[in-house]
Amino acid sequence: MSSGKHLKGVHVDHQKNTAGMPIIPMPVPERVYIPMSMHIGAPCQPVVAKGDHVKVGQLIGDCDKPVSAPIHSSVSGDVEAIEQFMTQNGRVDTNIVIKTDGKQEIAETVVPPVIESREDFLKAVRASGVVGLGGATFPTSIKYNTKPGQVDTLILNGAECEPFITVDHAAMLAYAKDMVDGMRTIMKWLDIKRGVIGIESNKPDAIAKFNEVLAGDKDIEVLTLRQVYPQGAERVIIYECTGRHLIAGKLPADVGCIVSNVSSVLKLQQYLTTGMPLVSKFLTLDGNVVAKPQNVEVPIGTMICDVIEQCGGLKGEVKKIILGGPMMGRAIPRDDFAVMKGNSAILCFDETFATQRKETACINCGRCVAGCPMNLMPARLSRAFKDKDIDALREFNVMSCMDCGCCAYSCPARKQLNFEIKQAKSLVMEDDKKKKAKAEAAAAKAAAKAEAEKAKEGGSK
Amino acid sequence: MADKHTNLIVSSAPHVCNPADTATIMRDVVIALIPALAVAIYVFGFRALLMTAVCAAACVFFEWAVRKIMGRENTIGDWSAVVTGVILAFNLPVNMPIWMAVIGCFIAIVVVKQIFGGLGQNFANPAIVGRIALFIGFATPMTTWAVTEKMSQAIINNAGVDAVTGATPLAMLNAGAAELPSNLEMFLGTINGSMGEISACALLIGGIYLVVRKVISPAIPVSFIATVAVLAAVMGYDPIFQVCAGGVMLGAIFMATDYVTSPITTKGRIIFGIGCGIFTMLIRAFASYPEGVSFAILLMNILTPHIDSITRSKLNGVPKKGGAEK
Amino acid sequence: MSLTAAFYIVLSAIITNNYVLSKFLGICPFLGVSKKLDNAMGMSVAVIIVMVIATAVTWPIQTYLLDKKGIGYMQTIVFILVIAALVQMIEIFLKKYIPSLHKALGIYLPLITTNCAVLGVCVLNIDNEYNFLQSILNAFGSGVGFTLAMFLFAGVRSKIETNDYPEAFKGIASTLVAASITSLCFLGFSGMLEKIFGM
Amino acid sequence: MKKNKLQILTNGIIKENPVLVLVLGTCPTLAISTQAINGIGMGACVIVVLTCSNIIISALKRIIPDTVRIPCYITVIATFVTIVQLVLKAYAPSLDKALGVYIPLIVVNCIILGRAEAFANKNSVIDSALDGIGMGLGYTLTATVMACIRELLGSGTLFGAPVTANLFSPFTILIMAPGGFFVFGCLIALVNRITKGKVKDKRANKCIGCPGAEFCSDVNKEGGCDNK
Repeated sequence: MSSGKHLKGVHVDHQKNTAGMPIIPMPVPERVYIPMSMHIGAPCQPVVAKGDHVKVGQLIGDCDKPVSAPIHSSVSGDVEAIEQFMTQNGRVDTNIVIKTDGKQEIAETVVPPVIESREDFLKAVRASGVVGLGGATFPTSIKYNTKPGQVDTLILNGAECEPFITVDHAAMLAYAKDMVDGMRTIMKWLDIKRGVIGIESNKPDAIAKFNEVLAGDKDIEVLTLRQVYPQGAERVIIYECTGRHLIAGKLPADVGCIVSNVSSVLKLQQYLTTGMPLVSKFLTLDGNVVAKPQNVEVPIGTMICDVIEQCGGLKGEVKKIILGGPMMGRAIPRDDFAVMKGNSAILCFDETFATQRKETACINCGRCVAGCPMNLMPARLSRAFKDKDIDALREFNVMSCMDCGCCAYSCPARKQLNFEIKQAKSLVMEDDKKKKAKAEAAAAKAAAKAEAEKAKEGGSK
Repeated sequence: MADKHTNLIVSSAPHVCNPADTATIMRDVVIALIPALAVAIYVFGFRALLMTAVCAAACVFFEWAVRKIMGRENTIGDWSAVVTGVILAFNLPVNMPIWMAVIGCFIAIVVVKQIFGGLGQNFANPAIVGRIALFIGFATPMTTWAVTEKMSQAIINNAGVDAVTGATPLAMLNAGAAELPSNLEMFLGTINGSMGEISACALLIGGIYLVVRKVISPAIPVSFIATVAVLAAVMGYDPIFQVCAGGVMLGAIFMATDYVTSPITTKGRIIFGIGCGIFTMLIRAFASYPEGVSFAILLMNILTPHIDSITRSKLNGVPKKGGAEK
Repeated sequence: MSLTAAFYIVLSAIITNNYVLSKFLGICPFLGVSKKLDNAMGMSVAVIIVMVIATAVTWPIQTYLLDKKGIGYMQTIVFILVIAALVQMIEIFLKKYIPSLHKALGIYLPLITTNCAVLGVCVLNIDNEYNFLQSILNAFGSGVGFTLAMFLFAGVRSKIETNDYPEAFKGIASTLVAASITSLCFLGFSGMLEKIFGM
Repeated sequence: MKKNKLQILTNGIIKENPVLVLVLGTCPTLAISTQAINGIGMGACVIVVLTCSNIIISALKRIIPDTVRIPCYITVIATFVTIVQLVLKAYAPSLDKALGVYIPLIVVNCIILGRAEAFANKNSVIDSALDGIGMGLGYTLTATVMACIRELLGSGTLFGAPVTANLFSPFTILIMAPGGFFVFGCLIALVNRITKGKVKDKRANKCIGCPGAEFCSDVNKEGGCDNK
């Protein structure tokens, strides 16, 4: 049910060099380093100690805060250390270092959960350790915990709009049936009537595959999305699938939608049928210095350098490594970081790709405005940021930016617009905080005054 | 463990960008101006090429010199000075004294652009201000139009006693000349006038190239030209003659579409184009100057900030209210 | 006086003989208060009001008082005092009866006393030998012309305010160059009214 | 810090040039500077009015009540303007015609009111007279220089005598309104460049010279206002 209207975006060269490649499991590395914070929300605490023997799928980290997801061992072996060091996010985090024994024994706890009610289902979702695997890493159990009747559409996000990445595509081809089953289960327990699978038109084989699997299912449809970046962004795919606008500060559930990445649903379904929680990730390994671009299944916690090494190594000097796609992915300073739940690609590039773009003056060409899916005016925001004009930033809706990078991609002056807007957002948030604190202080003062007066009155009586 | 790589380059996303940058855009504009230059050389001879080259070189020189004096980064690599120079040359009569053209270049680059901080910060189109300043400052040389044997018979017949200079079709219309060039001649450009504006056909080819290359959006040219045509029809003129005459084509395709001085949203651009068309026809019909394109564009340049503020893009999903988070 | 003649006076004061951009009157507020559109419009409205009222008061004074008594040379002294007093009175009146308007225009009114456009329009009305109605129309047109110039220039300034100017051109110098370019476009309309109204 | 007499006199010529540094009296400067002779004529009128009114105001500073001082200043100034006007009409009718409405407008020229407020009502009669002459000379100098530039380039003459008019066509736009704004802007930029950082301090003091200062609510922290 596309409304015929579309959100704006940009055409990005796809460069899907690994398209059509199956996902090959990677050999187990010597050691894995599993960080305790691989999701948005409270970090987990280790529930194993140094010297413990762990098996694949065994719970090693958990947290009693609701917004979190448990963490499981991706290998069998011995806990060698529990240490603090920096993860790929640039944060210092507790890491469980496991020396593998190569046996990959499966833990006894890995048994399919028994689900009889909505509550059981949500519990199982949490136990699976699944988070938003598209990169957002928001705990899926929280996302699914909506008010009954609030959500009418489940959207399976198979857009994969970033260049280079093809893992979702490969996963869709290999596991379409599991994904559809997963959707049906979710729709059953959360009482969702309609399911939509959104896939960009550059993956006709995946679309055909789903149509074949669905075989005329009336509740679930496959929607072909245009080949425009960023179709896979939550707000864009919701609009394309339902015609509803998700504005800043609202959750998809507020407009009656749940959006889940194809691999999130797949991993959830695998947990529901086999009991194996999220312990490995599908990754695309690509870039112009990668010797053998391919799609691999990697145990979570594997060092990125190990992944590169195990998969054929490099054929040139690497200057830039990006985790995720080139549009929104993060460039990392070194490659001895562990693979985490939210990663979907490792892209390695040489100098030609890594050169910094030289910024020139804005010529007001309007390409950033024409490319912004949120209909913002990035050039204006950039100016307001330069002037530190917080009122103007608010007036031009800086908080609605979702960091897709379309503006900076299309800017002929090579301005890092979304980076500036990101900083502008934190500027506004700081200001909000200050204002809130001020208002609270004033309210507290007023309350104290009222209290004092009351006491005085009471005293005088 | 495998070899580690450290000291990798870290930068903010996105890590890829569109191949078009300011220099390629400006270069495309220069390419789009070539057909009009070819017609100018055909009609006026070698001097058309000389004028264009001198203006382009002067603009580049002034850009370089001023940046040097101000101690700022050299920006001639962005080709914008070349564009200004060529467009300014196209706005001048072919027999204009060279030194006057150079003054125009000085005004365009130094006064209009660099005093305000350089590319992207000027509020008026440099070439237009350069042209208007020359037009008002040197009225006679700016309105002395060469007549060559390549031109339409109507123009040659209408030429003055010296048979070397004559009036532009618009001035002929204003003066009530008995015989006007045919619409085909107007379209092809075998008429006299400023160097680059004579051939609607060549300018149109350039414009189509720019639209195909996505350098300009058709919003401004289409609304500008359409408004001129409609108003001409309403006022009782021949719309095709009015559109092909004078600087409408050159202005609509190359000067009004200057990014820096036109609105940023499509809606704003349409308003901008319509405004240009209205003022052009008002000045043509009523003011003491036969041609009003540059004044109209300058006026709309000045109005652009206001147009931008009333047509700012609305946030998605927030019906009928500009500021969602006010 | 025909309707066309009336229109001619008003439009010519707005466009071709714009007080700010071609007669250089009222430059101080033009440069000073045009930074923000709201302020520019507040000032402009105040100027229109004061111009019209000042003309309505000074014209009879000149015609029926000074000229009759043969002391036309007292014009300058009388006019400036009348305008000063008038501005004070308008302010007091607004403060008492239309406080909201006073709040909006209050800070601009005192500045108007020394706005040469107001005194200029009063004097020029006499110099041009306009009759009372023509004077009022001219005053109104001049005020609107001032407003138009302010409106255009406020937009320009909002755009160029945060520019990265060369050191020497920071501040008023670049503003003047911008004013120069703005006044350029008004020249395009020269001769237009004469042709439209057949004068 | 007491300035000596010479300093008071020369102060207005460059350092505190009323037009280029304090940006006062812009309207008449722009309007009349199309011919060098007008610059000198206008300058002379301003010197006379400024000096006389400075003397009178300084002499009467103890008598004039503070609350009504502005109207009193205006009356004094207007009186001298009228005198100048009558003198011009009688002895230099062509100049009177050229300067036109800008002669009566000297009344509202902010330089004069500004100096009355900023200098004359605080200083002795002699100092005030010197200040008036200095400031007036500064004004004359500026107006004349600007008029020379505009006349020479815009009509190819100087004081009415042809200089380059026969050699090449003059750039007539300079004697029109846009040229006025432009030349004025360039002169200010030139002075900015010569005086460099010092200019800012002077600008901050502009409120003293601004007749609207006492009503003005736009005063910012630095003591200046945005109305520059």
